[in-house]
Amino acid sequence: MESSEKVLKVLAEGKGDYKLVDPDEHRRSIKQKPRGMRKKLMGLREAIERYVADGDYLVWEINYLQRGPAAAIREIIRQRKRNLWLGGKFTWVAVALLAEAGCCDRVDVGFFVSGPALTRLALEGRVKFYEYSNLVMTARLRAGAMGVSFLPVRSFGGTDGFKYSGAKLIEDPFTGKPVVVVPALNPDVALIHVHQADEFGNARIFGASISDVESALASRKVIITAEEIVSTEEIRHNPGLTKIPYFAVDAVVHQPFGSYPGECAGYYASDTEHVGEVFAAIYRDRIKEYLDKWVYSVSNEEDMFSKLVGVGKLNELRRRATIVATEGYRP
Amino acid sequence: MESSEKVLKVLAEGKGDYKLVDPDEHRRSIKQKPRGMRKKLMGLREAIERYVADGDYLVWEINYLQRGPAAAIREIIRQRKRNLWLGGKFTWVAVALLAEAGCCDRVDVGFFVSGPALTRLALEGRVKFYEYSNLVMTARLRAGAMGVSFLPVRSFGGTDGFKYSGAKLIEDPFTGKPVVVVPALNPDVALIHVHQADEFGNARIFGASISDVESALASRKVIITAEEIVSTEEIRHNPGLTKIPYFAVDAVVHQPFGSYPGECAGYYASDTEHVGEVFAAIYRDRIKEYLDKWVYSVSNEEDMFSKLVGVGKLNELRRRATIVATEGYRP
Amino acid sequence: MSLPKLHGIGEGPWRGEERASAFAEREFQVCIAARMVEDGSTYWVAGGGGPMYSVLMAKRLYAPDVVYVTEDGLVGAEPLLPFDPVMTLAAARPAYRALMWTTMSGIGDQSGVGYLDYGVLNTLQVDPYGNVNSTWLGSYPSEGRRMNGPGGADTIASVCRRLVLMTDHQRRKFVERVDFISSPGYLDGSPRARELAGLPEDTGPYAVITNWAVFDFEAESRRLRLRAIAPFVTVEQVLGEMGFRPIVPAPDEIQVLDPPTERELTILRTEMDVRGQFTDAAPDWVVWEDNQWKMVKREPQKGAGPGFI
Amino acid sequence: MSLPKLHGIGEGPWRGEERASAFAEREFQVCIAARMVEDGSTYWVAGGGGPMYSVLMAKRLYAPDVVYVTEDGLVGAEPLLPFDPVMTLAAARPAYRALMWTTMSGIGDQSGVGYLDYGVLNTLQVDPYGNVNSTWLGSYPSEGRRMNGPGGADTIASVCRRLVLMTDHQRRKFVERVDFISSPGYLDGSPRARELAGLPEDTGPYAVITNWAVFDFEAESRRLRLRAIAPFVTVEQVLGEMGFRPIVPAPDEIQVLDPPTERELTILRTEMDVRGQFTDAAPDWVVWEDNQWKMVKREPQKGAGPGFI
Repeated sequence: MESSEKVLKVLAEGKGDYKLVDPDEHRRSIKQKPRGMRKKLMGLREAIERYVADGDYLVWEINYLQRGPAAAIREIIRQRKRNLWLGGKFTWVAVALLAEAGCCDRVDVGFFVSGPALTRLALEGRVKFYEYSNLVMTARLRAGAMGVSFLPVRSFGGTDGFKYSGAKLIEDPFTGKPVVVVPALNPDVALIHVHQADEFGNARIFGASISDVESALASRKVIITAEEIVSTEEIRHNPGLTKIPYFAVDAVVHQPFGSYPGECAGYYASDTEHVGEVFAAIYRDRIKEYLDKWVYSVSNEEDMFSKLVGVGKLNELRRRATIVATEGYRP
Repeated sequence: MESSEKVLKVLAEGKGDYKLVDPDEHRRSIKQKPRGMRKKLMGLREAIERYVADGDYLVWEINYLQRGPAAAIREIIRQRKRNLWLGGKFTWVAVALLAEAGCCDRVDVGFFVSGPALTRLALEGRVKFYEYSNLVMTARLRAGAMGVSFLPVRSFGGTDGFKYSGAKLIEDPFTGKPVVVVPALNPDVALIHVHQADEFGNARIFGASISDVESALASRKVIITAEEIVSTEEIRHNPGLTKIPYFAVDAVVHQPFGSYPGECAGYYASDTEHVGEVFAAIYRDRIKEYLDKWVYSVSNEEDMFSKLVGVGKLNELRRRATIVATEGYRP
Repeated sequence: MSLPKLHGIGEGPWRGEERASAFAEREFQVCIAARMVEDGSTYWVAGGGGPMYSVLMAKRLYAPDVVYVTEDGLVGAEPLLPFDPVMTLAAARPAYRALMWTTMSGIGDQSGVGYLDYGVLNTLQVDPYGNVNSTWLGSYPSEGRRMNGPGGADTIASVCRRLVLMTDHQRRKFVERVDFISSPGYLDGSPRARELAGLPEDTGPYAVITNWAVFDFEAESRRLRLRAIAPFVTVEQVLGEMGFRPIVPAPDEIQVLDPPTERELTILRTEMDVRGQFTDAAPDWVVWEDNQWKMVKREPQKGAGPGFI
Repeated sequence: MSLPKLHGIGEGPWRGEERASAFAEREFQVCIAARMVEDGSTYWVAGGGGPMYSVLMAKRLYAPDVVYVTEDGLVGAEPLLPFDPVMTLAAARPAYRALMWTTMSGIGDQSGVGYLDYGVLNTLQVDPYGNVNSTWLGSYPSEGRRMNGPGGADTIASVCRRLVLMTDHQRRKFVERVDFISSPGYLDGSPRARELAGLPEDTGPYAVITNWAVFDFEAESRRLRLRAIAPFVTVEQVLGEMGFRPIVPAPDEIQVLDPPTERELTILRTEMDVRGQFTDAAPDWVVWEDNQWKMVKREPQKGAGPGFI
């Protein structure tokens, strides 16, 4: 190698805290995970107990309302996890629910529905927010999934978010122009709800998506909740449909209607009334009442469905989905 | 923004030339491409005439022998293109054929089958080689496809390839550790052979692949050759199968057996004898004879198939493919 | 006229179509935005609301060869309308008959290399240089209100060639300096401010469309400039509801926008905003009475409850 | 024994199976490599040849819970054997019944974060620190022969936790300094040389397997160390065919490798190397005669023509 005297200027730095990223450290965690094809089927309660610890950095795909791990988020609240750091990318109501439930004290912002509770928690300093955006958070996860410590991005520069983030503006090593680099993100836990998975964790997702693959590879622990458990034979019949490989996965939970009250594209529609209810709870500062009803007053998902939803409603949601589920959502 | 006095050391730099990358310049090229859904069907000859210019930087997916644009490569040789710069990633025989045909004078190395001709061209200085690897070339394309000028990678450091490349070793802006950054690649032309495309260029690829998507987005001009032309209705019925969006594509060529003599996974097997013939030509320094027979002595692909291959052979190749084409290669 | 023409403005009566006689101001805004959509272009559209309605209406009526993407990985959808509440992204109906389903990174890459011509965003607060706030109202982070964050808007505003902003025409929306730059406009307005911050060349705010007016950005100063007003307001009213003074051309260079057509409204009301979530969320209404436009307040018609999109 | 055990070595007669009495040296090499495969691990295997045959044989016989990936995006295939010539990657038979089809970047990412335990490569030239040359033989770039380039080997050698190299046991293959470092071993052997060059921690060459011997790398010096020899050669023969002297432990610490079993050879010959492309490409053969192993030269048996894989 030609050694060099050159330097690259760091032109500006955000002053936000960020979860320290060292790809070598992430590799040490990954080294501990089993490589063989082990059965990982377990119940939701066990999965959250075993793989979500107080203080963890948590991400989820997509969100509470759209093919998201809504059931897993409710179980985290039910188990009263504490001091989580949330990756609040492309999320609607999850941040507000987890924050008001007392589960988190830090949020990396992409997008979420705010309201009186989050304003109060922010002003009281009980939840600290660091400012990014959906695409920047995705770039951070992508870096984490590539095993590198940062990525250059062409957005984010010049914003006030940059100032309150972990990003830097540096001289580009090739063009010499200013370029923003954002720190990789290696979450402790990713919650991913999928259409189909086998018992080892090979997972299929139908439809467009946000950053399922990036989250799975970037995270130290991965919990898959799945609408359907399919055989590994079925997985092997159409390998092009597998989005997440088994070795990244720690727990597989069979959780039909796991995205309820949200939609799981092609499988069921959202429960429009419930969606209205959770938005109203956030806007009208009644999140605790919402949680009492939908989380704390029931012992688990099955209990919630039988007490508060009913088979008729679930059938209706499936029926409404079939209108558009003509193609593309099944092998 | 907090302004900063910090600098990052450039620890080492490769001394290889590389196609200068400036994402803003690539964006100016992309701005010129039409955005509407225009029909782009044309013949192979026309596509190569219009979109491959002497001096262009050329990439292809996968290679001459495996779901590659073998027909398009032959047409480039037939049209006696000159001074091409080849992205020689994961390729078997294409580099040797193009080099001995006099089409190229620079090659970025990933992998290719070498032999007496390439050694001679290298020693005579008629073809200059810059050293990378398959994954590093893919990272360069990926950077080019992301619209950034470089990517950090965790391989390539310490090699002699690094010395003869455009890579740099810099202080990581976040961890402070040494990290290799490689320059983005924005080729002038990408040749991509696909299973199915519509007349606008929306393209489907079945099976595993190398870097089709990256090459398509990174390149200024994209030529798609397709085994089958399908309707846009069909594309819209299963949007999850689309790998390349129409707006990246300049030409769509209906080219059944476009990967011959190679395999097109799920559609037809390779012509084993022909594969032996082209390898023998390279090892035994008889590439010119191979080109005389398979490229120059025929006026186009149809002529080649009727004079030198025959329907019986093509049917046999299709039949051999169906053994494994049970699933995964069709919608 | 010495100013550059704005696409879709000034062909009134609009395409000779029948003029509507009563409409919500937000409906008017969507129709104006739809007319400004440039056919044969690519759009990156924020999820839901005015931006998406306008591009969908444009595709139906004026710009059939527009292709739009959304940050959930959709390219070129032909969505099944209407959407369920909130289900405007990452759901089956908006994804229907797309040309491609990819991911957020996939759309990020397509936009990064420059395939997306226009971005269309809603904004909570905008300043003379087109900077957008969606993070915090008040003094960050110690006083005021926590808002939703930029979502995908930061990137839409950074990498699309031309950025179109939509906002309600209210004094609190147009501020001399946004409380927080969530998504970048021309930043401090200085030359090459965007490039020096690492953003791609040849990008930036292009137009702001409100329920009362259309603005563009003056090329030299990169400041907001009034270009057209609704037929039911005056220039004075428009300026009176802004927290700063935009560039105001000579009166004869300010065009008067054509009101919605019946056809536009029918599509909007029967196919898109069927629950009234969008229109009913704001009470401002315009009716044609006694040979003039009158502005009135109106109760929600469809009973959509809270104004979530 | 004070040296760390090498997995799969020293259980002779190998698992009590019937011992073969005639085999190609390259067949022997594949069988030894197969036995060294660690069950329950992930492998990144170079396309085709000895590395792939050994992992496939291991999966059949010794390590059913091994999952391997290849750089063309395959994860966990159960390939349909035999392969067509050259069609060992990016083709339907090797891709058969995979768990996942992704891309080169997909495999690059999986390996980047550390999911791949072992890499297995062929090498043209190797030095005492496990550096690999596949670029140029001679004085780069002015004299000598242009070779194929690293392909995916550079990354396999960089990011897998343990790198296994396979090479023919010939003096020209083992050189004091490779003509060109195409894929990194321990570089100049200095402490943290890999980390200082930007490579991940806790990675590097683990073993070299030839048709005559098995080596590992001494932890302190990171230099090649002889660990086991074939039953048909002596230590002196092994060292005599090397261009440098590896670390040589005391004689009682050098194990003797068990010859192939009939079962191993049957699988290799009838399911994998059916055309003899692999075995016939080298004429070195070993037979059991007069109560001893004899090394002989043999004509190609299956008439494979040029030795392409």
